Amino acid sequence: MPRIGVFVCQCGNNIEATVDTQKVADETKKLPGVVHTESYKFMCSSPGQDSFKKAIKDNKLDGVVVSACSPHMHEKTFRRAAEAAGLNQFQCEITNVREQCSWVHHDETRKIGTDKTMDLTRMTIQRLKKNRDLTKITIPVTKRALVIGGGIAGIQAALDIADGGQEVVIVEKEPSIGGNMARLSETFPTMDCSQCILTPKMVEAELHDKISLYTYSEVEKVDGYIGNFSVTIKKKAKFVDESTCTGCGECWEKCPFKADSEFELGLSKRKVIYTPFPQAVPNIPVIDKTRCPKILKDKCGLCAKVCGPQSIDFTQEDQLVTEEFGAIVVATGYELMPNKDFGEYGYGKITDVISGMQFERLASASGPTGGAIRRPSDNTEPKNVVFIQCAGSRDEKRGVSYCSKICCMYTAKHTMLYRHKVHDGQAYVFYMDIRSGGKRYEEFVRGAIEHDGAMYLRGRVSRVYEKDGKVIIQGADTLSGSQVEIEADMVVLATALVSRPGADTVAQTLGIGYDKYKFYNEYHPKLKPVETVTAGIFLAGTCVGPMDIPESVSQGSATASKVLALFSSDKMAREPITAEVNKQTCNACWDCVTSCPYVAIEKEEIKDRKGNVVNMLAHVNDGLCQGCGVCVCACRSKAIDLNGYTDEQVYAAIATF
Amino acid sequence: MKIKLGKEDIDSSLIQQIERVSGETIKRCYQCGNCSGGCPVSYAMEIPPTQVMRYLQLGMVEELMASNSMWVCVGCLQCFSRCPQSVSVANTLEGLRQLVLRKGEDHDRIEDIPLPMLKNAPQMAIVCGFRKFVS
Amino acid sequence: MPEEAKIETEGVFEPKIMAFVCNWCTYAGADLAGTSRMEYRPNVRIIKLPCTGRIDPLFIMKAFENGADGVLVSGCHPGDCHYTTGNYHARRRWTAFKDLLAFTGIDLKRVQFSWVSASEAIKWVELINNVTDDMEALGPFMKFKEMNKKGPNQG
Amino acid sequence: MKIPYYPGCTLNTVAKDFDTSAKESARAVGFEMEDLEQWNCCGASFPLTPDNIMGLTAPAKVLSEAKKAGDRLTTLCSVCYNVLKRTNKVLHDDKARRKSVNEFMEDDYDGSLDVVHYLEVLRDDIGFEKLKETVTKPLEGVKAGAYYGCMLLRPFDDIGIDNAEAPTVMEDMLKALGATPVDFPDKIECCGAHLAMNNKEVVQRLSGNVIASAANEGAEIIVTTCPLCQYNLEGTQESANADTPNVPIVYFTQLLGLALGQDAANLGFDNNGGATEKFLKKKGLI
Ligand SMILES: Cc1cc2nc3c(=O)[nH]c(=O)nc-3n(C[C@H](O)[C@H](O)[C@H](O)COP(=O)(O)OP(=O)(O)OC[C@H]3O[C@@H](n4cnc5c(N)ncnc54)[C@H](O)[C@@H]3O)c2cc1C
Ligand SMILES: Cc1cc2nc3c(=O)[nH]c(=O)nc-3n(C[C@H](O)[C@H](O)[C@H](O)COP(=O)(O)OP(=O)(O)OC[C@H]3O[C@@H](n4cnc5c(N)ncnc54)[C@H](O)[C@@H]3O)c2cc1C
Ligand code: SF4
Ligand code: SF4
Ligand code: SF4
Ligand code: SF4
Ligand code: SF4
Ligand code: SF4
Ligand code: SF4
Ligand code: SF4
Repeated sequence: MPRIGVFVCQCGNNIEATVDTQKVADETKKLPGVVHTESYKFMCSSPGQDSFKKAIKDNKLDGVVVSACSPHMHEKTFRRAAEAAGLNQFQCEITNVREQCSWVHHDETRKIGTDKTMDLTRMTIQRLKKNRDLTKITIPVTKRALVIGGGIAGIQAALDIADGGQEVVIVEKEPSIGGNMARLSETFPTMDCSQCILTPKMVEAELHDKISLYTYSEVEKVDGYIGNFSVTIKKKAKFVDESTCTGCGECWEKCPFKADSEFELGLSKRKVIYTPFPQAVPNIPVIDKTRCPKILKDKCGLCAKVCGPQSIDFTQEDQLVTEEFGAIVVATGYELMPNKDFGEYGYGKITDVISGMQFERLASASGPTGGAIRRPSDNTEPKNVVFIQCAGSRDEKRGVSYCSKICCMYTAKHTMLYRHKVHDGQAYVFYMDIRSGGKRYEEFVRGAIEHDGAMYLRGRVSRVYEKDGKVIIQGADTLSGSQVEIEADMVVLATALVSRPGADTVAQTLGIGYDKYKFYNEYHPKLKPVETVTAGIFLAGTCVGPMDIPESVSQGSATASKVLALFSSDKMAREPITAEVNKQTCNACWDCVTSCPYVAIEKEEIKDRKGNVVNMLAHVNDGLCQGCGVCVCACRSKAIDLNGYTDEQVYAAIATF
Repeated sequence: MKIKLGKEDIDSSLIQQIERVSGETIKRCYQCGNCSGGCPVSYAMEIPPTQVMRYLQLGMVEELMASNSMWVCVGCLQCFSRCPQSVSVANTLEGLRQLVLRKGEDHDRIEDIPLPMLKNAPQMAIVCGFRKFVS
Repeated sequence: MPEEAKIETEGVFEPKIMAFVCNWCTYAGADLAGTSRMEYRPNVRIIKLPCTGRIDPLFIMKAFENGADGVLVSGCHPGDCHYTTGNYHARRRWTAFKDLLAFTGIDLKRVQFSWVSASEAIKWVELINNVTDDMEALGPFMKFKEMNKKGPNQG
Repeated sequence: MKIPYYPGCTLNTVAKDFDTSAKESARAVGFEMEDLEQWNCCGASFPLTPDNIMGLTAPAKVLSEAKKAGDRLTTLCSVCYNVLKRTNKVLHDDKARRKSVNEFMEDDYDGSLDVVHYLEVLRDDIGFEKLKETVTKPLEGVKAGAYYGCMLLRPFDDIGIDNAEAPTVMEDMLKALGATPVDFPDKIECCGAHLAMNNKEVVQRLSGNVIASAANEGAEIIVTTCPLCQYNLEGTQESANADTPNVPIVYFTQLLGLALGQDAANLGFDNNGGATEKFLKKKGLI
């Protein structure tokens, strides 16, 4: 027979006003298994808790019910007190008789409140009888973080985690970290030069003794769960020995073969052995194996001859390494929708129709033109430049339905940069709306219009075509209601920001969600913006959706605080509200496996003594299970149950209703 | 111009009728201007395509009916082809024409068509013209 | 049960309603109704579960067997589930469950589904009052009660 | 290979050359166009208002007749093609409208026909490679601008013969014939269409733009698929509009026939005013 104690709280007059707590105590005393009951003025006060603990000890209680305020209020308090009195804390249950009874039933005769309190308390008692002792689950935490993607968001996350004293590995698929920001010229809203503010951070990341850079690398496989991820990383062959290369540049000086530069978006060439840009971090070249004749057909080999430290190694192969991490930050960024997707704007066929990012390169002092604005076709200075906003954005028919959020701002920036470099030039901007929400952003756009003379035309461009060496823009100005035709020298598309190709594969490898545009899903867009539904995996920057540098950096720092909080102790404790499979009754139908939103159920092999697989059964991974209970209802064999909310407990409560 | 606006203008039964006949949802248009930009006869319309949609959003049907826009539209579908919102101004204008023609009011009289035209023009021009201008 | 006896002797029908609610949204919404000192009909008894996805249709059958006149199921709004997709699972399950209900001859109006978020105290209050009214109108649910009197295995 | 063929009113009368040159060329490359036994006017305009069921009945009747002759139907005139293809799609996709139309016609046509343009047959069935081999008189040195207009291309979702913004099917054909296609920006713009009836000013302006645009890129001859385009363009040149360059306007099948060795006398070049013949003579083609 259980020995249960019931404590009915008066909460001063909060409960007592509509519930006769003494009567409840007296009546419940009569129920089987109940050996002690009391009514008390303030259960949560120190004397209240002391008397609670004393009663547990004195009466050798093995279960307690506190009928008081909402469990959201004091469940923790009483469970802790029960534990202090030597009881398993999951043998303490709360009945909500304040928020859901005394406060919502204003019956002065106290009959309604008393009756309902009795009912609810009785249900809790019956449920309690089915409670089992549970122990908090503790998980060891590997204090090492993986950051995937070395753009500004990833760099910021890594630096903040490293400054917090924890080890970080950045996996970056390109030969250098820096991401898209490395391409930018000057940046809104303050117009500081991107390189000037980014390069120091890149170098800091390289030199930080807690940060390791795995450039030219990608994540192949992720196993495990929060605190305990095991990640397989592919380090692509660079054909250069990183430990000896001095970055002297002899090799790429001498390499006789060229290819379009990815970093310069085709605006200039690079060598076959190359670093993507001069300030690359690490400043170590890689050989493009798809183009190097030495690798393809054993011809050339010039770079190896000129390399002083003999760092070139044509025999290098891709390498797979598996490492352990406690947390993962995903910061894989964005790209721009390709120009060829814009039919009415010339399909990328008109050379002088370029993307916003290409304009950044033209305007950048370290770009292909050394910062001079030149049109690609004939290298002349364009005198009339038309900027087309929302190219591909807000266009659910041919592009994406969302607003890319940053292009209004960077277009305004471009018109300024253009006017600063081509004083007699005229910039025209076709826009639908100007979206400049942000600190000092609207003022920035007004500056472009009022100070730098950009002509803003409200309307979408219908068509762009070439005629006699000019680019003709046919559009509308809806404010005057007229058609507009402009003979321009160059057109810049404020192209939609989209997720990277393969973003979905990365998400699947990690087990995180993504939307129809392959941007990653936050746990909660407002209140958990950098978490994912998979515990231990965090998101930063534009892989979540369009955002500018300030927001990407904030997110990078936010993920770092999440990671550091997770790493603040060696072990993580968590509520033992997890599902458990009854190995006797599970018949391996995997209904639970497919229903679990957290991929927490694994197919476990049952082996006989000789090691042969004799059976497959469902197995819940405590690290991943979040305790939602969806699987329990999915299992037709009733072979899976949720600790803390077992069928038995629920039925017991219903039965006494 | 000053307009007085109320719910009865925005959601009038005439607007609903135009939506029904044309099969277009007027409020889908987000006034980007693409149709006006690309319409080959926008220059000759008293109310160009983007504004046609705006007038309807504001319930200003009378002004539209009095303008030449619906009669000048050649039905080239450039507006629909490029509209990011998949709105067809062409269908909308056809709807407006239908409102007139279905009342039995002709826009053109057969007698007014020059004889050489009737003789030499491709049959399709005449058939199509009759469908667009004559009830 | 003493209550049941009382209901019958007093002659006024007070329906008994069992509510299965999720911990994160509706339970918190119901708490908010209390904190705001709103008032609603006292007929409901809440059982808290982590997620509507944990609510087994059999719970509902069991509730009827144990004397409920009506059952209410409420959780987070679609898309707001604390466990991302739990409530979608629940919804899918209930669609199938409704057929079963109809098959057993239970009036579908006796089982009501709703979404109440943590901030929708007013919605909760209205919901409880309405459900109580509905059940009052439907009258006591006798089918299973009679079955129970005969004993569980003779249905 | 025999393909049922819908000529349409205009190709039966003022644009007879379009029809005969196409049929003759078809034979040369290996297919036969068989006139439908029974046909009526398609209505020359696809009813843009979805509630206009009456506008669908004429083309539906054509389609229903065609279905008796086979599973495919080919046409030449852009407008016929547009009207038949779109109507067919409506009857196929939209159950309600199919029902209304069939009830009215006392018919049960279901939209299962495959409506193809002559150019599609050339491209997809014959292939331009094969066409090239069949050419006996390559149109060397002929700089031809392919003018698509509206109805062959739009709306893309319903028609889909080629990219709506940058079509190339006619250029590809011209290349196969040995000509030099000239791309020009206005090749997908409107000629003014039925406004020929009551608004000469608009037609002259739009058609004038098209001709000027083609000439500006170096086109010496303009090729069309539509009798109305041909009429409007040619009419614009003939009118007193001094700015408009005098570029011959021909149907693509006329050049096709020439390249495939048909007798120029039967191709109707005399219909295009003296300019065409003069041009072809200059190029040594006739
Ligand atoms: C034309 C233009 C102008 C702009 N101007 C401004 C401006 O003036 N001011 C401003 O605030 N913002 C500006 N922005 C926005 C700014 O570029 C972004 O906010 C910022 O760069 C986002 O950084 P990120 O780290 O999220 O992404 P990214 O910079 O894209 O970095 C992502 C990194 O992850 C790497 N990566 C991707 N996938 C993988 C993978 N699977 N494995 C390993 N590594 C991977 C990539 O190689 C890259 O290095 C501009 C954007 C554009 C397009
Ligand atoms: C009408 C309206 C509707 C909105 N709707 C939405 C919406 O739908 N979605 C959305 O995402 N956002 C919405 N917002 C924005 C949202 O309210 C804010 O983003 C958010 O509340 C900001 O939170 P905060 O903590 O920065 O500031 P606050 O909420 O202002 O909190 C600041 C706190 O600091 C306290 N405080 C101030 N000075 C001192 C001091 N000297 N010492 C001690 N304490 C101090 C204040 O009392 C206050 O409690 C809305 C805003 C408005 C005005
Ligand atoms: S335990 Fe809850 S109900 Fe009791 S006094 Fe404290 S707050 Fe009030
Ligand atoms: S020459 Fe050798 S040391 Fe110098 S950058 Fe190239 S690989 Fe490195
Ligand atoms: S071996 Fe390859 S990388 Fe080296 S110099 Fe020759 S082409 Fe360049
Ligand atoms: S930010 Fe501006 S330009 Fe970019 S999609 Fe949004 S509205 Fe268009
Ligand atoms: S309780 Fe939820 S999270 Fe845990 S295993 Fe079951 S379905 Fe997955
Ligand atoms: S649903 Fe139940 S029976 Fe099926 S595999 Fe999971 S636990 Fe086993
Ligand atoms: S293109 Fe479409 S959305 Fe834009 S103004 Fe015209 S009808 Fe409206
Ligand atoms: S269909 Fe009419 S409104 Fe649309 S672009 Fe053509 S002429 Fe203009």
